[in-house]
Amino acid sequence: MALDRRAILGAAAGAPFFAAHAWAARDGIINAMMTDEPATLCYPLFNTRLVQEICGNINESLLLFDWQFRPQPNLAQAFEMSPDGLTYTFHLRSDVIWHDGAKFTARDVVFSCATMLPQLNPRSRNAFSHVASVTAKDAYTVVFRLKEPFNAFLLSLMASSAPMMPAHIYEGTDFRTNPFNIKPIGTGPFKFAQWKRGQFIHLTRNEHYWRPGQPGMDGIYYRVCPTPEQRMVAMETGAVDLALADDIDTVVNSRLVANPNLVARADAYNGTGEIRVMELNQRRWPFGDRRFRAAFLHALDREFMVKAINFGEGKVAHGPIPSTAPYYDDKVLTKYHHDPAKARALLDEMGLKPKLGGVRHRFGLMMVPDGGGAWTRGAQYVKQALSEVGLAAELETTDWPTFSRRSGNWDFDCDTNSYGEYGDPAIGTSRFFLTSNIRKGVPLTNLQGYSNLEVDRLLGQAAVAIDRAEAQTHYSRLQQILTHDAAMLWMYERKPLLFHNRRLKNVVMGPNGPADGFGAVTRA
Amino acid sequence: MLVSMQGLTVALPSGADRSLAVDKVSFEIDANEIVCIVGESGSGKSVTAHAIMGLLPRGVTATGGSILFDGVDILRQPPEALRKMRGCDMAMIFQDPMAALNPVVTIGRQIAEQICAHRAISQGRALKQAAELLGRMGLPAALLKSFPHQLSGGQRQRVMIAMALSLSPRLLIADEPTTALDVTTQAQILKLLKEIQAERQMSVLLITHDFGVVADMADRVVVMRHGAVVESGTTNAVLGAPSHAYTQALIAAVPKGEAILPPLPSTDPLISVTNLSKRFRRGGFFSHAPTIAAVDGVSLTLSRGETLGIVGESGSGKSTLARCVIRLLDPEEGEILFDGADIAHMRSGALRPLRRRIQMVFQDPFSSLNPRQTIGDILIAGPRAYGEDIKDARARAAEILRMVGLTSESLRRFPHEFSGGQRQRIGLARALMLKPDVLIADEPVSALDVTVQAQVLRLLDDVRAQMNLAMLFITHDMRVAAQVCHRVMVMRHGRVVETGPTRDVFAVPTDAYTRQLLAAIPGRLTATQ
Amino acid sequence: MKKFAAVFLGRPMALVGLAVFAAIVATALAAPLLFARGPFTIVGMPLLPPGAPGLLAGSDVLGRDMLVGLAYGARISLLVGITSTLGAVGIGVLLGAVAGYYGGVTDDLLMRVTEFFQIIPSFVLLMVLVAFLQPSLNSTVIGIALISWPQVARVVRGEFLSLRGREFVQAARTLGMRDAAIIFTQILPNALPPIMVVSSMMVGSAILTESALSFLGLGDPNLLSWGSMIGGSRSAMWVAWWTTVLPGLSIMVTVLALNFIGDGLNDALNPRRGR
Amino acid sequence: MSRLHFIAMRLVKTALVVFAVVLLSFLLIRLAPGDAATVMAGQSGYADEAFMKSLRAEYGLDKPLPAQLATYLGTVARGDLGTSYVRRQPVLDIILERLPNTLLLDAFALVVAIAGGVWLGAAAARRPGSAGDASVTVLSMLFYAVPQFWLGMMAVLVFSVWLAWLPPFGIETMGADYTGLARAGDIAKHMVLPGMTLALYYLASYARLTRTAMIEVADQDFVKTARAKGIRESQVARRHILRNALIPLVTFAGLQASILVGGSVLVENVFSWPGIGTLAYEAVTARDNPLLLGIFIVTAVLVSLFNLVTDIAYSIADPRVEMGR
Repeated sequence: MALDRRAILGAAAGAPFFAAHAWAARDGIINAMMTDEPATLCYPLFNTRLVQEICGNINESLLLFDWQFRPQPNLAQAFEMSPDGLTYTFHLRSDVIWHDGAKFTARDVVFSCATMLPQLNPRSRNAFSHVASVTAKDAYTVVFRLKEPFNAFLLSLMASSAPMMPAHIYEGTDFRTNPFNIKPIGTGPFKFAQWKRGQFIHLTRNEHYWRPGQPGMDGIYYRVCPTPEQRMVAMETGAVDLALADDIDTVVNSRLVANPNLVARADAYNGTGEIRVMELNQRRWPFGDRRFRAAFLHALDREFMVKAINFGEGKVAHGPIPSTAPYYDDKVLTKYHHDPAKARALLDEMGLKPKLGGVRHRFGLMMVPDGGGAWTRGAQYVKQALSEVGLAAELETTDWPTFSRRSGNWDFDCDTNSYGEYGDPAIGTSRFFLTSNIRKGVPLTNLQGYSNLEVDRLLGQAAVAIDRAEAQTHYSRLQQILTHDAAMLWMYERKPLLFHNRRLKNVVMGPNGPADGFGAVTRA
Repeated sequence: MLVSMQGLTVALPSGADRSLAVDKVSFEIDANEIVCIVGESGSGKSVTAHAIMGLLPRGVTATGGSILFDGVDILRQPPEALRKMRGCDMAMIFQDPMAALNPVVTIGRQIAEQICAHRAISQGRALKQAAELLGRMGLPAALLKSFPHQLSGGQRQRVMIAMALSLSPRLLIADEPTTALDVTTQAQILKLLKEIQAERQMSVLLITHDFGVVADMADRVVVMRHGAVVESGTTNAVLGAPSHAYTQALIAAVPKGEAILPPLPSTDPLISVTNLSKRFRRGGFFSHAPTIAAVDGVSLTLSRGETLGIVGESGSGKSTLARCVIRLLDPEEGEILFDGADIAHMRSGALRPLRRRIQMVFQDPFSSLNPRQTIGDILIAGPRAYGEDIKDARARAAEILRMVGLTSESLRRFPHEFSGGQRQRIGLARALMLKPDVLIADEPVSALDVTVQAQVLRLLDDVRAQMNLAMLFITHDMRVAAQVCHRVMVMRHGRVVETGPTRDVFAVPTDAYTRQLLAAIPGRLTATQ
Repeated sequence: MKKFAAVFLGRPMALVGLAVFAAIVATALAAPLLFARGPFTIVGMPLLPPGAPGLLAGSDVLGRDMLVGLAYGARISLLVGITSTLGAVGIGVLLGAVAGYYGGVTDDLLMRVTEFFQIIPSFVLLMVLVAFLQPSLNSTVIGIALISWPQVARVVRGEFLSLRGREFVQAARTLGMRDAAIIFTQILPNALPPIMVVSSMMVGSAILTESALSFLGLGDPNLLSWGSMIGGSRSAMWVAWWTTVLPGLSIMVTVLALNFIGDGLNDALNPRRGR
Repeated sequence: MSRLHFIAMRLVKTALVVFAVVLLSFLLIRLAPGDAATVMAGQSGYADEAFMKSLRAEYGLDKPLPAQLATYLGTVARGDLGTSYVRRQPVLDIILERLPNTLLLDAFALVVAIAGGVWLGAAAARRPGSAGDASVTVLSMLFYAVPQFWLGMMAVLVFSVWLAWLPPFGIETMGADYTGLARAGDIAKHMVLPGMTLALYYLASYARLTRTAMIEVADQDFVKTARAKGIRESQVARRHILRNALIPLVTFAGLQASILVGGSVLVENVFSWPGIGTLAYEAVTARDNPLLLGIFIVTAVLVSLFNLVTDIAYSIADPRVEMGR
C-alpha cells in the first residue's frame, strides 16, 4: 500500500487536524510538577524527559505526528519529497513570530538543522548525519538534500529530536553558556515567564501564537516536588492538575486510578515507545552464548513483573520494536515464555552445571539509581527468579555518574536500562545493534558489543528504503534474527500513566503526549 | 536545759552493715557550754548531730525517742516549722569546706540568702550585715564578691561559721569542722569557735574523732561506739579517769607527741640525697604558666635500721620528695646516691635491679590495692615482674602475710572483703615481697581510726627493726612522727626548715615554723601539764 | 562478680531487655529452621494485608513474606550493629588507652581528633564514606565504625587518666611492672565497666544508623535489613501501612532492649550507685 | 585570660577545624570514583567523548590533584565554594537559599527539646524512684530507641493519612502564594510534624541528662548546707540544684549541634523539607562534589560557632572556668 506522502499531507492541510474548538473559559492555570530542577532549559542541550515536557510548549518542530505516526503540518504547512527520496522541500508558515517579536524564517530552520542541533543533541546528530545540505530557497522555503534515502528522516523531525531554535539569539554564541538557556525563546503556545529556583517554572500564554484559538489556558506552573509521596499527595489534594511519567511510583497507581476526579492515560508516551531492557556484556563469557540469554529470559516470569512488580503498567516486550510502533511484526518473533525447567536444560547443555550451593554462575547486576523505586524492585525480582535456576546475580547500587561511566566503558556484567524507539527503528533501535555504534566511553550505545553482519546490512538497507513496504520486509527479517538470537533481554514495554485533572480537556493529542505542548488544553 | 535528747533511735536502710545507726542515745546540752561527741568512724556521732537539725539523709529515719529543743520536740515538728528553726535558732557547719558552699554563687549572696530567708529585709542590708559578720571572722569584706573556689580551706570554714551565726542561733552544731584542714589552720578555727562561744554565751555541739580537740575545747564529753553512748561526763572526769574500757583503750591509742626512740649511732648512710629539685608546670601543653618548685634543693641521708620522719603541711613537698627518691617522678636536679650509685637520672633499664630494693606503702587503703585482683595475685605481682618462680613466691606470700598479722587463707580473697587497717597490712606485705632495703611510707596511717592507727604504727616499727630496713616516714601529724621516727625533718614550701633527732626537735625546736607546728598539736597543752 | 549479677538481675528493666534481646538473636539465628523459604522468595501478590492466608505479617511491595523478611532482616541489623561496635571499640580502646596513659602530645592530638569528629556532622560524613566506598555491607560497617570510635576513645581516655593516678597503679610501677603489663592487667580491667556500657548503647545506635543508611538507599542492595524494608516502603506506606510499621517496630524493640541492658550494666558496674 | 582572648583562641580553633573539614572532604571526594563530567553526561541521556572531554576541561578536572586543591582553597578563602555541577549555580547561593529553612527547623527542634527536656527531667528528679520518674526514664529511652526517619513516617501516617490534621510535606502549601501572617501560619503548620519528629529524639536525651545531673547535684554537701540555712525547698531546687545541673546541659547542647544536622538530613528527607539536609542527600546521590563540600564547610562553621556560643555560656554558668582552654 504505497501511500503518496504528498497526498496524505495535502488532505490534512485543508482541514487543520487540531480543529479549533470553542474554548469556553480562557482563564485558568495548568499546575504540573518537576521531580527536580533541570540544569538548563536549552531544549537540544539538556534532552531529559522533563525538559522535553517543559520546552514542548516553548520550542516547536516543523512537523507533528498523529496516532499512526503520519506527519501533520506545524511550522511547515506543507512539504514535498523527490521521487528518489533524496530531496525534501518544506514550505514554512509566514505568519509565525518568535516570543521576542522577531519573525520566524527559513534562516532559523537552516541554522537549527545545520549547526545547532547536530552540535548539541546526539540523536539529532545521528539523524542529520544523512543530510548533505540544508539551504533556504527563499524566506519561507527550505530544501534538505540527503546523501542517501532515509525513510526515517521525517520522524527525526519530531519535536524531541528537532526543535526549531531562534538563529538571532544563538548564532555565533557559545550554545552552552548562552544566557537565554535559562529563559528560552520559542514560537510555541506558551512563553517563558519566570524560574524561581527551588520552587517553580512559570510559562504564560503566547498572545501572538499563530495557531488560531490556542493556547486554551493562561499559563503553566511546573512546581518542584522532590519525592514520589509528595507528588501523590499533591495530585490527590488537587494542588496539582498534572502528573507526568515517572512522577508517581507505580505502587500507588491503584490509589490514583480509583480517584474519581483524576483521569489516567496509558497512551501518552507511545511516541517514545520506551522498552525496559537488561543488557548483557556479550564480550564476557558466558553472556556471548545465545543459550545463556535464552535461559535468562526463560527464567523470568515477565507477566508477573508487569502485573505485580509494576502494578499492571506496561506490556511484556518480545522484540526490539514496541508493539505500538510502526514496522512491529508479531508473527516473526521468537518468544521466550516463563519456563525455568527449559532454562536449566539450556544451562546444562552449555556445560554450566550447578557447583557448590547450587550456583551455576555468579555475576554482577548493575542497577539504574532510582532510590528504591520500580527499577530496584524489578532488579530484586530478577535476582530472585534467576537464583531459582542457579544463576546468582549480585545487585550493585550506583549513582548516575558511576552508571554512565561503567556502562560506557563496558565495565559491567549485566545492567538494567531502557531505550526509546521514537517511532522509527532507524532512530531509536538501530543504535543498540549496529556494529558501527560500538563506541567505548559513550553511554546509551551498543554496550553489549552485539555484532551481526546481516543485522548491520538489514538496518542499513531499511533506513534508506524509500518504500515503506520494502523497509517493512527488512525490519521483519531484523526482528526475526534479533529475537531468535535473544540479542537483548527485552523486559516490558513501558506504558507510563499520565494522570490529569478530569476538568482538563485535550491534554493528550498524539503519541508524543506532553512533548507536543499543551496548546490545545482547556478547562471544562 | 537547751537540748535534751531522750532514747533517740535512728534506723538505717536495709542492706547497710547494721540495722540501727543510733540506738537509744540520751544526753543534754545546756546553755553557754561546749559539748563534744567523740567516737571512731561509724560510731553514729554524725547521724546524731544531723538528727537534731532534722537533716537525716534519704532513707535514714528516726524511729524512736525524742529531741527537745527549748521544750519543743524536733522529731514531731512539721517540716515547715522545722525549716523556720534551721539557720535561725540552731545552725550547723560541716566537715569538708571545699564542697559545703555553692560553687556558682558568690559568698555574699549565699550569706545574704540565709538572712533574707528568715528576716524580711532587703538584699542590700543583708549584704551589709554579711560584711560585718565576715569582719568578725577576720575576713576582708571584699570576699563578698568572690566565689568559693577562690578561697582557701580555712577561709571557707570561716565563711561557713559567719553564715551559721548570721541570725545568732542559740545552738551551733559543728560536725568535724577541722578534720580536713591543716594543723595550723585547725588550731586557728578551734580558737575562733571557743572565742565566739564565750562571747555569745551560746551552746556548741562539737563532733570529732580526735581526743586532742576534746581536751582543748569541751566542757562536757559524750563517747559513742556502734551507735550507743559508752560514757559521758565532764572533760576532766572522762579524760582523767575514764571508767569504760573502750574509752581507756581509745585514750591510750592517742599518740602523746613525746619522742620515744633514741637517736641511732650514725653509720654510713644507705641513701644520701643532695640538693634535689622538682618543678611542676601548671596548665596544659600550650599555656606558658609559671612553673612552681615543689621540691627546692633538699638534701638528706638515711641509714639502715633508721626511720627518718619527713613532716610538713599539705603542699610542703614531702610527698613529691618521697616519689622522687623512689623514682616515680624524675627530679630536674640533684643527686640520689643509693648503695653508691646515683639513681636520680638513671635510665629505666639500669634502674630496674636497684628499684626492687626500694619499696613503698601508700596512704589510701581503698585505692592502693587493685579491686579486681585477689590478694595472692597482688602480692606475687612484684616477684612475677622480676621473673621469679611463682610457686616460691606464693609460699613466701603466705609467710609474709602471717608476719603482718593476716592468715594465709586471705590469699584467695578480694580487697573489698578487708577493713582499712587490714588493707594497709596487705600493702606492707606487698612491699616486703621483694625483700627491699629501703621502705618509704607515705602517710600510711592518716586514713585509719586511732586504735587501728596505733597497731599499724607498731607493726611498721617491728618490721623495720626485724628486717633492719631504712625507712622514710612521711606524715603531716607530728604526734605520729614522734612515735615512730628516730630523726625528723620539717619541710615548708619545698624546703627543709629543720632536721635532727626527734627528741631534740620536739624538746628544743630551733625554727619558728616548727614551734608553730608543735603548738598547734591539739591536746598537747594538757598532755604535758 | 556475683555482686554485679545480683544488682543487674535486680533491675526489672534490664532483665526484660536481656530476655527480648536474646529472643531476637535466637529468631535471627534460627530463621532457616523456622521458615522453609528465604526472605527473597516471592510467595504471592504484593501488598497483601497481615492475616492473609499463610501470611501472618502480610506481603511486602514485591510479594515477599514480611515475617520471613523481619527474621532475616534481624540478622543484618544485628550483624552490622555488633561488628561496627567491635571495630569502634577496638580502635577507641587502643587510642584512648595510649592517650590516657601516656598523656602529653598523644593526648592532645587525640583530643583534637575527637573534637573534630564532634564538630563535623557525623551522619553526613558517613553518607559520603558509604557513597565513596560504593554501598555494601563492608562499607556500612567500616563507615559506622569510623564515625563512632571517637566516642569510645573519649570514655577510655577519661578512665585511663583517672586510673593512672590511682595508688595501685603507682604501686605496680614501683614493683617494676612494664607499661604494657600495667595497661592490660591493672588499668584495663578496671576501665571495662564504662566501656561495656558505652558499647551496649553503641550497638543500638549502630543499628539505627544502618537502618537510616538503608532507608536513604545507601545500604547493601543484596541484603535485606529492617532499614531497607522501610526504605522500600516509602510509597507503599500509603496503601499498605504494615510494610513500614512492622520493620520500624522491630528496630525500636531491639534498640530499646539494648538500652535497657546498657542501663542495667551501668547501675550494676557503676561503683557509686552499685555499692 | 580575658574573655576576648578566649574568643580569639576559639575562633582560631574554628578556623583550624574548618580547614581540616575542607582538606578531608576534598581528598575524600576527589578520590571518589566518577566525576562531574560523567554526571552531566549521564543525566543528559546522550553523550560522547568530545562532550565529556570539554566538560572536564571546563571544570578543571583534568589538572593534577594538588593543583586542584590549591585552586580550591584559594576560592574557598574568597567565600566562593565553586559552582554545583548539577545545578550550574554557585554553591554558596544554593546553600544560603536553603539554609534558613534548616536553621528554622533545627532552632524549633532545639528549643522544644531543651525546654521540654529540662522541664521533664527536673520533674522526674524531684521525686526519684516515683512513678513519674520511672515513666520519664522509660519514655526517654523509648524516643532514644526509635529510628528518627521511621518516627517521621509514622507521624505522616497518623496525622496526615489517617487523621488528615496536618500537611505532611514541604514548607508551604503548593501554589497558594500566601503572604505575611498567612504565610507564617502556613509555614508553622507545615513545621509541626518535622519539627516535633526532630525534637523528640533530643528531648529524650535532655530529659535523661537533666534527671541524672539533678539527682547527682542533690547529693552534694552545699545542698545540705542550703537546707541547714532554712531555705525553702523550692528555692533550694531552683537556685542551688537546677543552677548547678545546668552546667553539663550547656556542654551537651554544644555536642548536640553536629548530631542535629545529621538528624535533619533524615527528617528533611522524609518530609521533603527544603533544607540543606535534603540538599546533602541529593548532592551525595548526584555526585555533586562542590555542593557536598560546600554543605560540609557551612555546617562545620555553623556547628563550630554554636560550640563557641556554648563555651562562652559554659564559662558564664561555671565561674570555676577562668576562660582557660
